[in-house]
Amino acid sequence: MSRLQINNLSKSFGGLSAVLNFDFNVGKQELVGLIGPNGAGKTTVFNLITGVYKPDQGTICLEDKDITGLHPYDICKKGIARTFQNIRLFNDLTVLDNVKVALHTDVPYSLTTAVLRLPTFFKGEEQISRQALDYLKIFDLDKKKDEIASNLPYGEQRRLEIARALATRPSLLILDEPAAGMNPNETQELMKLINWIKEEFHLSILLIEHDMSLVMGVCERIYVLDYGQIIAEGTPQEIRNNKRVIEAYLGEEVE
Amino acid sequence: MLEFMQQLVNGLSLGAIYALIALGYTMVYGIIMLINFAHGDIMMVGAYVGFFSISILGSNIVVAMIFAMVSCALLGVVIEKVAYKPLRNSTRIAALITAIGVSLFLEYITLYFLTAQQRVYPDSAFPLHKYEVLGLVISNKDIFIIVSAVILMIILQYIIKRTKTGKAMRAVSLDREAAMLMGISVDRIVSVTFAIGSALAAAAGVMIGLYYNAINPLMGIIPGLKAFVAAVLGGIGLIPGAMVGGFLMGVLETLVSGYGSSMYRDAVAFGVLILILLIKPTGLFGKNTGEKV
Amino acid sequence: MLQIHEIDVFYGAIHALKKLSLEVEQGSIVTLIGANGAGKTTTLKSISGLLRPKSGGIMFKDKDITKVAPEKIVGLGISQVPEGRRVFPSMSVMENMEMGAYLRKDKKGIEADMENVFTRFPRLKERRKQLAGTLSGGEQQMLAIGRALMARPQLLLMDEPSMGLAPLLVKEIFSIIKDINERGTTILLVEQNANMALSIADKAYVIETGEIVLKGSAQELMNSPEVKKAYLGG
Amino acid sequence: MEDKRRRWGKFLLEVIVLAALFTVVQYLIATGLLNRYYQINLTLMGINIILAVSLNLINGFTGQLSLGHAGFMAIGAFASVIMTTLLGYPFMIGILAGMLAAAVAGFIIGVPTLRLKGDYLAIATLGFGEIIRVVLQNIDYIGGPAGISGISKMTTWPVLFIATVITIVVIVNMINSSYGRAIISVREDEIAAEIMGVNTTKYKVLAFVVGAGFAGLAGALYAHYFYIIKPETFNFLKSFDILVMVVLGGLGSTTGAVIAAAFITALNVVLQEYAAVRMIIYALILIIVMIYRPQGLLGNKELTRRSFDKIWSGRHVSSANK
Amino acid sequence: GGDKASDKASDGDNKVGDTIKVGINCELSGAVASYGDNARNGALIAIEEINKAGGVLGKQLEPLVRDNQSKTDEAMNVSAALVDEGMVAQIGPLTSGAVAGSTPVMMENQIPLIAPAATANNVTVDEKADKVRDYIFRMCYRDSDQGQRMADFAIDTLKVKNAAIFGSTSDDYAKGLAKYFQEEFESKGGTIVAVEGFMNGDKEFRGPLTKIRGKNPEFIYVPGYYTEVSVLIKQARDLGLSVPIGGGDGWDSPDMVKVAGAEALNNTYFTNHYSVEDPDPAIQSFVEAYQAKHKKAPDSFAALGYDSVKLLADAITRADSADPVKIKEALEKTQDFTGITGKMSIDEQHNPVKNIVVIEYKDGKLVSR
Ligand SMILES: Nc1ncnc2c1ncn2[C@@H]1O[C@H](COP(=O)(O)OP(=O)(O)OP(=O)(O)O)[C@@H](O)[C@H]1O
Ligand SMILES: Nc1ncnc2c1ncn2[C@@H]1O[C@H](COP(=O)(O)OP(=O)(O)OP(=O)(O)O)[C@@H](O)[C@H]1O
Ligand SMILES: [Mg+2]
Ligand SMILES: [Mg+2]
Repeated sequence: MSRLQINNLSKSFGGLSAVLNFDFNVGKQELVGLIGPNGAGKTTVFNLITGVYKPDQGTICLEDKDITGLHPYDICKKGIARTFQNIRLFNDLTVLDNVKVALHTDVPYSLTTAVLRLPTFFKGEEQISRQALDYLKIFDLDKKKDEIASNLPYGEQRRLEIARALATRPSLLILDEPAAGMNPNETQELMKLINWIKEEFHLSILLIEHDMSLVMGVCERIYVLDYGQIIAEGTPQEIRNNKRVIEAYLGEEVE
Repeated sequence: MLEFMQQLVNGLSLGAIYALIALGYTMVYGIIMLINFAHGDIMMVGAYVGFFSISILGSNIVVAMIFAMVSCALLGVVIEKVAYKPLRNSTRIAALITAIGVSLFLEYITLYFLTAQQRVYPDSAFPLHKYEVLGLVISNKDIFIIVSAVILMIILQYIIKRTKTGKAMRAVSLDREAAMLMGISVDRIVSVTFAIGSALAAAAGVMIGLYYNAINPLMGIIPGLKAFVAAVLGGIGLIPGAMVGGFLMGVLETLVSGYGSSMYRDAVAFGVLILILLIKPTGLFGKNTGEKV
Repeated sequence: MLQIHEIDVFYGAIHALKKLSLEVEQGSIVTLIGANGAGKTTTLKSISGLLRPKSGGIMFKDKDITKVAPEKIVGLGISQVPEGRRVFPSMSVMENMEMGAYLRKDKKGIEADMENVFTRFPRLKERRKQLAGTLSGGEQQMLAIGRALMARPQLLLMDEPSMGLAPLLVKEIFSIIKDINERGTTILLVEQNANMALSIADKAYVIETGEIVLKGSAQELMNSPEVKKAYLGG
Repeated sequence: MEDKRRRWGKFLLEVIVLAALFTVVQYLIATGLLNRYYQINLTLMGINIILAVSLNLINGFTGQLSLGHAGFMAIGAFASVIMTTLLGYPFMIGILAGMLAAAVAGFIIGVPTLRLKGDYLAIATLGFGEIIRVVLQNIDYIGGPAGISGISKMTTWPVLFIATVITIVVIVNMINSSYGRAIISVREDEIAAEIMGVNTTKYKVLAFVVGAGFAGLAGALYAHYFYIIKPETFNFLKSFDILVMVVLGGLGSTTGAVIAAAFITALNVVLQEYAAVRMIIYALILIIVMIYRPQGLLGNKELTRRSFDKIWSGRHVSSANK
Repeated sequence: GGDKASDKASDGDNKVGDTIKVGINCELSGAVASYGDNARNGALIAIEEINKAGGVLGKQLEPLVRDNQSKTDEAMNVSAALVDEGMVAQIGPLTSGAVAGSTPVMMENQIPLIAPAATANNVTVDEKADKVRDYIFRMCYRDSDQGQRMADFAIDTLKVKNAAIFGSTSDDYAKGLAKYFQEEFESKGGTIVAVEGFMNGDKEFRGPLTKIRGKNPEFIYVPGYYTEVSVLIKQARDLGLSVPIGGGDGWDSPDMVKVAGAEALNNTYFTNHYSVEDPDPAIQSFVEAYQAKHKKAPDSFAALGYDSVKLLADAITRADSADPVKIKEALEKTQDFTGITGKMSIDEQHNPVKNIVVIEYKDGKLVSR
């Protein structure tokens, strides 16, 4: 049984088909890459999966349950979390509060309790803080917990975004160009981290990336998208040697 | 039917006034994203300048109009430099509050020096001629004001869409820093924007003076508000939008008071506007591009 | 052609550039590499006049431009491809390019240059009526480069032009950079992708927390063990 | 354990400070040291604080630009007066009816309009505010444009004080909870908030309803102090007045809203003697404050005991250095 | 206001200083700033005249001018401040709502208030308790007086049988006039064919006018102020509505002719106290003084503001004391006081009993009917 199953998904903007008859699946605890030229429709696929856009046709199922057309917050509660190609943190909030917002999916106290400041509230808040801090620790951000998010350097903002996504306790994590703007060293760190959280949280991960060292290094399976359609699918090895992929995307073989 | 046609004519000439104010409003609004609440008050100043040049200097209406437009263009530029420029990098709402401050300042400084009394435009400045066409009453003033609104809209639309300065205005509105990197002088473009916007307001002010004869220091508040609504209704920053929004408001108000109850005029007018927004959340002409995520 | 002499730049209390000096010779490609937040973008913004150094000076073709307004600097022949593309989202591709040529008056030359850009980026030609905001990341990057070229700059500042681009395009962009340079435009290139950057550059600077820590020919730096370790993933 | 003790300590301190404030003012009123004029302005101050703090919840914390707050105040005022003056129920019922009516209105208006963004929302709320006013003006039962007069004065200092404290406490407690963080995340980035599982519509409506309810409370208190209410009092200019307080204090700062509301009320007192130039001075002050403090007096920070300590210790150090 | 502290110290005992302080609580900003502005001008001219003639009881009148921003709550606030500063009586506010706001403070402190232009019937009488408000007086007619008078005039003199009403709905004055006009008109057998309304500040009336035109009324009653009415009449005539039009004292202003034009005003009538063109020397000297100072002829607000002060001075003289309670008693006893707005007595409900004249515009001139 696969975790995410997409059938015949299409989306067009005006006359332009951004995604066309797209079939796709991600297995349990599988790490899948989605690559393709700029404008191929990768981010659009992510937007469709997370409910930011509504598809024109097709179905999206998570654990065999149809989630097509649900609101983003419902999809989140069903277990999909994501990061964005252009970082979207809650800029004026502290690092810690960014993660706490994500923990809102499961608040241990009611609004009335909060307003009346009953003991449950304090207990609940402590629990939320503890959990949030745990996520920050994974990404080595716990020392910066009181920092305002927008003041973090770029790389740390990317990490915080992943931490925040993880805090919604997803079963499928999708990352849109997580290594963008990172240098090779940072990228390698990130690879280790991705592998580690996948194991630690029993996650399925789906990622878009243009940095081939990362894609080839961590993905078990790769889909290649061009003009909204899948032109290839396979292991990194297969993709690397696929003629069409080289032509449309890689340019030449990647060593 | 005749009555309906007459109501339509009435509505269009009222709408033309809203449209005229809304044009300048939406221009400043679209380009620096400032809700310039003082726009209606600049219109008021324009009306007074026109009044004084007609009644004291004895100038004819063309001269008065030009005089008012030039002085308000200057006033607009000065206001921008003094009150809005320091806030260019602040939040929009801070600028909004400053605009409220400027609006109050213009109203009450005028009130202080010229008193709350209304002034009356001499009727001789633009004598009225009525025409009866198939039982419809229409005056030269109606025609004048409707035609001016349309012509000004076409000119403005041309400036913004086709000329280099116009495109620079849009660039500044979209990304100020990137615009600087194109070699665009943001200060100059904003000044030009304010000058044009304020000159349009002044033109509207003089026309209102000619049309309704009486002007007073607080005359800008309500038309200013309605023009703002018209501008948003048409789609923020869109010249044709402001124009259509203005006409729509005018016709709507007239029809409501003509066929419904005049007491509920503003309520029904606002109600219809809200309804339109709920159906088209970015205004009549606004494209719902959404945000690319 | 460009000399930066000991500039200090602040964001409020944050000291972003500390007595930074840098030099770009006419006709060369100079690259500035460094980690996130090192101050690369800050350097480019200071050159373009978007930020004002507290002390120190910037000379362009023997003219002091430290206090010159940004739009005047463009007029002197410095263009920038800004970080994060910064295209004008609700203007069409064509209009964006026209804005690039804002200060130019030669209609013919502008048209010719626009054709040039379109031959380089056929994708942009395809989408020349589309609003820039709806372009994909890569398409926007192409547009940002094309737009900067429309000013026919003598010195082109590029801030991470390869960010977010497909490998094929990254290669293409670097070859375009080389090409542009060969046709006489001097280039100051800021990059994360140090490998690529060093491979086409003549000279390179390494910046760390607002200070230049290493400089030399691109070849030297490529072989330097520190650089290898820190920036080349080796 | 440690934490718990600190919490109780803080709570106790707050209670003591508030009780002291209450008693001192009560004493001043009882002995007549605070004459009618100052009492009126004290009342206005309390009402303005409630208005500013509640609007700040919508505009400052949720980031939804609402320009119709006076409309909710009007509903609260009229609903409460209908209960007390026209139907003869006690004041408490009037207050509750006012709050409830305003909150329900907030819900009815909020659900459709909060889908709109930015200036479009601003216009829609402005429109609703005006619709409320016009409708009230056309209901003969409540006196039409003349409104209702002869309302007995029931807003006493204790009532005002308790209402103000409750407003602040409820909103502050709400904001400093997971629900508040969800509300703030809507302001920060709506799309990201949705992706993180926050039902943004729900929280926008929640903030709107709570904000409207407290505006209704302010309206009820107002009506039962100023003897007469007319729909015209609650026009869009009144909404702007409240907005000015919120922005002046700093969007998203409750203490800022409180300080700004108090400041503006006091400013009005000071300027009253200069009838001719009062509005000019007021306008200039607005412009100047915004130019020099565009983020508002407090930005989005709160003035807390800790920040007092900071200021205090800062002074301490500098004076020691001398 | 210089030495407030000393005033406050002597709160309560209405000490007699070297001046007699008169509070002027007017709408100087906000929606109806022009009303307050005019009334204040009129009041200040009266004070100047009185002071020049030696004051009252040998003391100068000291005006304390305050702005109530056209708001009911500010009106109360201003009154409280003025009480604090030791006023012995208050002139203003102008609108009934603002007077109602100010009333409780005046009643509590037992200081008389003379409202120059607050016309609502319940301003001086608490209708629910059926009690006269002791300290509240007015200078103007009640709504009922004027509305009824014009209805009588329309039916008896103009001999019309049906009428339309098109009045301001944003103030109680015009609404009141309309209400009493309709009651009287219908009770005398007339029919009201249309009731429309406008807002103060409106400049566009053709929608409802076109509608009214369709109903073919023989008379249109337009209660409201000249700021709107002048434009309204002009538009009515432009649309070809040539029937007689009537209104109340809010029409009284030289701007009527300037805005509407003499021709449009022909066949229009309004109820008023006096006429600026009345040759009475008292009226003419006031008109001259006003004209000299403000470069325009006074309107009814100015005249009523002026008379309010004069009546107050008269009452203080009669009471032989500046004690507010004594002033109030003297005001109650006013008999045949001659002001420029007519000869009047104060009735037991604190309303002035004075003549109402109907004035007709004839080629831009005012003619009493
Ligand atoms: N909201 C939108 N309106 C119109 N067109 C859109 C919209 N969103 C995306 N597109 C178009 O759809 C196509 C696919 O865009 P998408 O962002 O999915 O590309 P991508 O594969 O993520 O590219 P990149 O790698 O450059 O980020 C592009 O041509 C883009 O212009
Ligand atoms: N607007 C700003 N306000 C405050 N600090 C800033 C601002 N912009 C940049 N900084 C800080 O200045 C330093 C240098 O930033 P800069 O953007 O120049 O780095 P960079 O080398 O371009 O990094 P990147 O590779 O992430 O683009 C960083 O520490 C950054 O946090
Ligand atoms: Mg993408
Ligand atoms: Mg950078």
